[in-house]
Amino acid sequence: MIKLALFIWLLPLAAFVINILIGKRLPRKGDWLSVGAIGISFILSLIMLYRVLVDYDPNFLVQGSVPWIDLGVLKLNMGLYLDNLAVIIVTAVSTVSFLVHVYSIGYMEGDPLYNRFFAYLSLFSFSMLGLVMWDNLFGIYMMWELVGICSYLLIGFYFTKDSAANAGKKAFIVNRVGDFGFLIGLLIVISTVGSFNLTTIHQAVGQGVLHGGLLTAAGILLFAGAVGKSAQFPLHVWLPDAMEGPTPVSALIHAATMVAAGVYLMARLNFMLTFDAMLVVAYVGGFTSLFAATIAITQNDIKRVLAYSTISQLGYMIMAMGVGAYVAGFFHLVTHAMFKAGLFLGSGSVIHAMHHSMEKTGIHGDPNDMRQMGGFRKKMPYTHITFVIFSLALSGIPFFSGFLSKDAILGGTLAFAMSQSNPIHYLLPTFGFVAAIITAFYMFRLIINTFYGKPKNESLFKHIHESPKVMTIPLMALAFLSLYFIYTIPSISPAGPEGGWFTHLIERPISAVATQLGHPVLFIPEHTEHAAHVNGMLISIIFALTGILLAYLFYYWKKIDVEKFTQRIKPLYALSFNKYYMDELYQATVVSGLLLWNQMLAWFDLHVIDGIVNGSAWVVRNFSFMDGWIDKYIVDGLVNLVANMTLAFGKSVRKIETGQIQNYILGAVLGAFFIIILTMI
Amino acid sequence: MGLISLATFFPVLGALIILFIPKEKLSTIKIIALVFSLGSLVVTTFLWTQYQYGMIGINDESQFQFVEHLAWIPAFHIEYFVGVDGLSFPMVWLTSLLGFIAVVASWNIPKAQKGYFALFLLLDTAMIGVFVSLDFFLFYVFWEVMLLPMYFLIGIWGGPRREYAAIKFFLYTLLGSVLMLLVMLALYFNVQDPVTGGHTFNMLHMMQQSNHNSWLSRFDVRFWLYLALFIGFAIKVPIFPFHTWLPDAHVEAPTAISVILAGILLKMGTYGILRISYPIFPDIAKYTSYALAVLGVINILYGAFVAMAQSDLKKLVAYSSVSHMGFVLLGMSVFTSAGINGAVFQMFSHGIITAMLFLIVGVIYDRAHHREINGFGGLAVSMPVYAGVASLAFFAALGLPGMTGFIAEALVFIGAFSVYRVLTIIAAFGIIVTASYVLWTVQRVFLGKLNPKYESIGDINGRELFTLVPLGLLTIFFGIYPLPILNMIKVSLNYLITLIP
Amino acid sequence: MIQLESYLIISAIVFVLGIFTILYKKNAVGILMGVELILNSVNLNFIAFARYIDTYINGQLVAIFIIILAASEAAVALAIILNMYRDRRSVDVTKMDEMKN
Amino acid sequence: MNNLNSLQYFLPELFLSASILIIIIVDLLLKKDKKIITAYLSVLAVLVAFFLAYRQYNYAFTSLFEGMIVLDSFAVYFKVLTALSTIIVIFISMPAFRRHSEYYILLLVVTLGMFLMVEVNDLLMIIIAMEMVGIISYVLAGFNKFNMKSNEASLKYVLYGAASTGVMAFGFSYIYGLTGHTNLFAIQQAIVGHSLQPLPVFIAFVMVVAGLGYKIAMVPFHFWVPDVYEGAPTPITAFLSVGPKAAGIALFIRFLITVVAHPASQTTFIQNVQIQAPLLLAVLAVVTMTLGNVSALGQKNIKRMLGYSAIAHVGYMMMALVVFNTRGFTAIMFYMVVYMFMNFGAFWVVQSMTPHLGSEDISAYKGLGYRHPLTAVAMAVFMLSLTGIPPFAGFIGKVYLFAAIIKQNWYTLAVIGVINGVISLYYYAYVIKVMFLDRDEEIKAISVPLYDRVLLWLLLIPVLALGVYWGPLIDLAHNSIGFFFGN
Repeated sequence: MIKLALFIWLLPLAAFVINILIGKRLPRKGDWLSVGAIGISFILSLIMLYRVLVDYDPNFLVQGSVPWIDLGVLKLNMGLYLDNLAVIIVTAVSTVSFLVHVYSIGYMEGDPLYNRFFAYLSLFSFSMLGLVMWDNLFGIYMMWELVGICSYLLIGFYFTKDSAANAGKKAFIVNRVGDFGFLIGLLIVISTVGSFNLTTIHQAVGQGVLHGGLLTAAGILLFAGAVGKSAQFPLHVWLPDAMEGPTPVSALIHAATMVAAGVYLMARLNFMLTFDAMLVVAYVGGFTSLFAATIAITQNDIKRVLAYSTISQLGYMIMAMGVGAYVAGFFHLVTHAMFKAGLFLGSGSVIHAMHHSMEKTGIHGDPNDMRQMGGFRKKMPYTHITFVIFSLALSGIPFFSGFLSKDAILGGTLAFAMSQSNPIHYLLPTFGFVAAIITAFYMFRLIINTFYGKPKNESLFKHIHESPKVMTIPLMALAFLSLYFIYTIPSISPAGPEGGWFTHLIERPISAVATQLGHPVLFIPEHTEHAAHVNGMLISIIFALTGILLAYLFYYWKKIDVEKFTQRIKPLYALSFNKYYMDELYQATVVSGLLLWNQMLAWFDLHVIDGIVNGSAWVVRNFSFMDGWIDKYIVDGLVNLVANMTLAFGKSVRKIETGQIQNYILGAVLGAFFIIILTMI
Repeated sequence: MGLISLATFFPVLGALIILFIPKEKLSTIKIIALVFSLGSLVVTTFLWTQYQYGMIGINDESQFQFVEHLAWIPAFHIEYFVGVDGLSFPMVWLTSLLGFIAVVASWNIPKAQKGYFALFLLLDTAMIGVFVSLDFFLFYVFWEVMLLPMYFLIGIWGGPRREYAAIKFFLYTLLGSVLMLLVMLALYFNVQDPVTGGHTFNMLHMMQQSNHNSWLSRFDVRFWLYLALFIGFAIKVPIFPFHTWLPDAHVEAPTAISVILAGILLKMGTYGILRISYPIFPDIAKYTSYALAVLGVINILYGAFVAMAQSDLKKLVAYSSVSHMGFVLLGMSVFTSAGINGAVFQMFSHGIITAMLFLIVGVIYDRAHHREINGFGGLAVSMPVYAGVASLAFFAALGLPGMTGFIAEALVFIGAFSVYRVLTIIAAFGIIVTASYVLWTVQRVFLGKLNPKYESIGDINGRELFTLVPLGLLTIFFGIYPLPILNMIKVSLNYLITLIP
Repeated sequence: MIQLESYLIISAIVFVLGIFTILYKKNAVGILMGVELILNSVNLNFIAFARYIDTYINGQLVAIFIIILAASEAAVALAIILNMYRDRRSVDVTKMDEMKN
Repeated sequence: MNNLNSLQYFLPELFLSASILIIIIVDLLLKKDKKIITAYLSVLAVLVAFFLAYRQYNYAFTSLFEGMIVLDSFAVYFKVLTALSTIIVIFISMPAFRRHSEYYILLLVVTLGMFLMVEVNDLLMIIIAMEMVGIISYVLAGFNKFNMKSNEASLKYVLYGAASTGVMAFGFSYIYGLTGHTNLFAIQQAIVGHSLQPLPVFIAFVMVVAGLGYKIAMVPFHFWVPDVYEGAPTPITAFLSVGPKAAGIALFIRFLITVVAHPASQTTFIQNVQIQAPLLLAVLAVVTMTLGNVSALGQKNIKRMLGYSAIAHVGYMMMALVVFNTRGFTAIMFYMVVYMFMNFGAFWVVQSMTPHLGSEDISAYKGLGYRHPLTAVAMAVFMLSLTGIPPFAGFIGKVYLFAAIIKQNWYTLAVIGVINGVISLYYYAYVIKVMFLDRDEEIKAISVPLYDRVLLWLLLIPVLALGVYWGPLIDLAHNSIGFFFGN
């Protein structure tokens, strides 16, 4: 099993190394290498999943590790930690990754840096797989950084575009902010537990080695890392810009896998979250889900809409982790990975088409802009169908995977709220449900604007055509994976995942915190959960349908005039359209603040530390005679200051050498008297 | 003549030979320089294969390896006493490596090549000498001998403000070392040689507190001596208020010399503190550790912030060194195994990484003849290979996992956090700033629209690649598999921290 | 019988006079005379002491030698001054500041 | 020991006196263009005297001529040293003074005077010896009759010198009056015996210090130095900064350890009279070195710069005087030798380069590193050695000086000392900078005659060699102090 996992993990790395070095010279620029590697990994991961399914054991776990750093006192081992969670997510990652690889063959065709693109994809797959398989937080952190750099490289793939370069930089730095928290969290863990190994931490927390406020702090700080990676409020700003990257990248990294790493981390560390920590998690997630959704409504860039929807969906998952709907959250992670990847690839194929037709017609414009589209239904059937399926899944319509996971989450939040005495916690389900309506609304707004109605730009429309098989097949595969029964086998009830293999294999780990005394523990009684689930399902279905209905009213039947409506709610519209001015805010405060601060320090360094300017300037003005040696360079140098002081001193001292012999003798006489006085006293 | 001495004096031998070659025979001179610097590298590498892990060193002569112990000036108790342990050997090897690489890097040095290579080889010897000598007097001699070639190398072959930078460097470091001289003499007279009962310059005797006489056991005395010694080393590191020589020296020096400056000379400061100050004055080291930690944090953040504000690529790299040396200081100041091992590992890793960075700056400077960061842009289009290597180096600098820098910094953080929580958290803030200035630089130089000026600029050539690739491989290799270094240093360092009360 | 003190006082006065002559004469020869005054005050001292304190006559011997030295010194000095005069047509020491600082 | 028996111990001086007379006669017989032979003869004479003096090294302590003169290894050490300095000076002078044979004879006389200076043991002899050296020095300083500066230098020198000798003599007269003796040992006995009232002793002391201080160019009696050094012919400047100075220091030490203090243990001394001589000397040392260094900063004329640096070096050496023990004196004796080589080296470069560069200004040395590398490198070595940077001899010398004072915990003094060392780097490195870093484009190579190069090497090698192996010399210096406790 370990061997298998190692192969899955290392094959992409090998592909990366070869590709980055000699990819250019290989036939087909070595894309087959990367695709082949990830393909094999995909198959192997299926085998692994198969074994797990055969075992059908919720507590399945394989571990193996080797020493990496050994300082006597401090020992760090590196190893793999394969439980059901890991296996399932590995499978999901390799699946999506494989499909995206295949898709890219078509999408990236003819790109000058074709080979490098695949190399990067392989590197990413390697680091992502490592991230989900490693058995210690330190290793996870390393991979965490690596996926970060991969996303940096891939977002900035079209590096000649300044916007792309900026987006990449922004993504990495914003993530670093999160990682800062992550790092501190790690340090708390290591300094108390003395190890990064997950199982060790679990025991330690159970024994109360790490407890109380520090534990909460550790939880929240580690969560900060997740906030960065999973683009939660307030660190979400990088994800929309990340859409500058090629669409397959957006699909793989910024929808399906990397951004879900935060959720994965929260799932892994669920056992050490105290109640307070969980509340923080839940509220951040909940707020984000609504917040992002409201922005998504007004965006016109097709990919940005999807980006914000991703953020909001991630918000769901995070919230789920916070309210103890562990299974639901993780479930949503997997299903979302499938249909959101699909959505991106779909949009990719639309953009692809737009792009080509723009090249043909020579019309310049943004291929991502919905306002240029419309009526593509007939031209790109496969894309259209799959796209609709994905959207339904996302909106949470029964018979699609999204429905199962999403309403599980909503039920979870509801249950949580009901189980708590404090009514304020009803906020969480409210966030969830409102977000649900909006989600359905903007998804169908997107679909209608893109595929229905009459084409807004005829000349472009003429040259629109379906993408090649190599791109559409992955779409279909993903569409298939977005159907509900995949996850409910052996049961086939569309009502919920209960009784399915997924819910059987994944169960919420016993909170290590719970075993400690004096910690408020989250407990949700069975009946509450059931009741909540039923209500949740009903409400969410109704809400989803309402959302879709609204979308149709606005954009299809045009019963409500969009323009007028927006006019009426102009301020709100503006707010949403401009993403609540978050970027501008950060730009104004953090970025320019930092730059200003740097300038100040630099000035300080040049002028204050490095020589008290006025002092040396003054001295040099008066005593600069050392022909152009020191005095040329007034503006720095404590050294210069001292130097010039000394020179000045020397100059004045040498005044006594008047050349007058009698003064000399006088000086000597005075000196003698001075000496006498000196020692008389 | 043992192998250590061979490794030490092999380069200067080359220097002597070069002196007797007419300066017209350029290629011969270069070849000799190459051969002799390489020879030293070969010897040290061979020594590595002979190195016995698990021998402690620090303050016990029997625990040192490749020891040579001869009388030099018996009347003054000066000995020729050299040897290596886990603390010094990585530095020795690094020195010989960078020495060799620097020779290759300075292949096309414009003028007066004969003098250049002779001086350089002399410098090489002096640097190795500093790391191997265990007799304080010997140490001091090597330490000072280093200054002369450095002065000329910066002053003659440097940039426009070279004369100023050279003299500034010379004065700063001399000021530091004369204080060291006084401390050395004070120790000489107040430490008793347990064998002969006379005075001694032997560092290892000085480390035995029992050899200190009553005067030297007084707290205030120890404090002032420690302080004087510390200033001497702090100037080399350079620690915050004493760092102003560094930007000038680095910017004006020719590429190869910047590599040596940043790669080796900066390490000597911290090496000196670890090798001399700590074992001889453990109590004061403990007493002042918090101050040192604070200075370390200041270095980290201050260096990073100021680096971000620079518009000169080389200055930026120079300030990044200030920032990175801060990690060494922080790690040293906590006396935890992780911390101090991280610190020394950082010394090694930064030696490699900063060397790469300066070489990279040199490459672009040779082509564009300026270092204005904003004057470039989009170079990744015209020089893809160069861009690749450069980004590797820059990522290494921002502490990317899988490279040495990451492990070093992580260890430092781990070690420091358990002692100074708040300070460590403040220091950790540095990783954000570092990321910011590194990526910002990469973007301004390599990304974006290609600056039309550099459409026809040539990509990095074989020789330059030859200087960079080994270093790159090293960072990655030791980043993934740090044990060879860690196993070597940990034994000595874990023992060293036990000396601290 | 004259006391030792009186000799000492005289010689001290002469000494001081000599110093002031050296300090305030502009003429090089004048300065030389000042030197002579000092030396003679020295002689006076030695002889006085020899007379009053010493059992031998070391003092007188010293005095004699000093007289000789003074003569030779004066000779050399005058030669130099002459040389000077040949160059500048003046022996005013205050004008000699070819070299200073 | 009576006068007749003393003669056998007086060989070097006798030989020197004889050869002086002979050479004068020979010189008269020489034709105008053969005058240089006098130089060779003088070298020969000093060389012989050198060996004769050296043969005396292991003699036990003896006092000659009824105690007027003492012969001990300390004296011999300095005799050898001064003789050596004379030889070097003659070699330095030869290219410049080819027909002025009297010049060399004068040098011989000075050498004789220095020999006496380092072995005197009587107030009278002190005065005679110093005048002997002094008067000839005046002449030598003004040797370039037709050079304005030279004249002025010698006049200033003579007036200043005469005055200070007078003052010193006055001081002696008081000492004589207080003790009733002229013999130093007798004086020592007298002072140690009965407690004298400090004031007159002290005034006497200061006056003597003034006289000796003038000889060794100690602040505040240094005023003549820069002008004389600048004005005098370069070889003479070099000579004055080494030979007479060494003799003066020897005399100073002798005076301090007999009249001011007397041996206490095997290595230390205690004072005879209650004056804070150590503190006073420390202050003087600090003032001397600091003033010398800061004044040397920014000098345009290299000889003047070296003059000031000479003052600074006196300051360094005086640091070691304050500790009043053999370690200190050893350090000084060692340093004197080192200083002789590096200082002569520097002056030789000046002397041999001036005709090529046409000026004594430092700026004239621009690009010398490329016009004649050997000379420039040598000059750099001398400069760095004067600064006290390893691996050159100057560093070792400094180490010993500092070691001496650190041993006695004079830390403040030591710190000031090293700071001064750093300051001195300014002007020494400035010369180097001009020679190497200022590189003008067209490089006019200088051709230096073989003689110059050889002499340069002869001065360079000791500076390098003593930097890495100085054991024998330090032992020699150390053993030369044994006599202080002999009697």
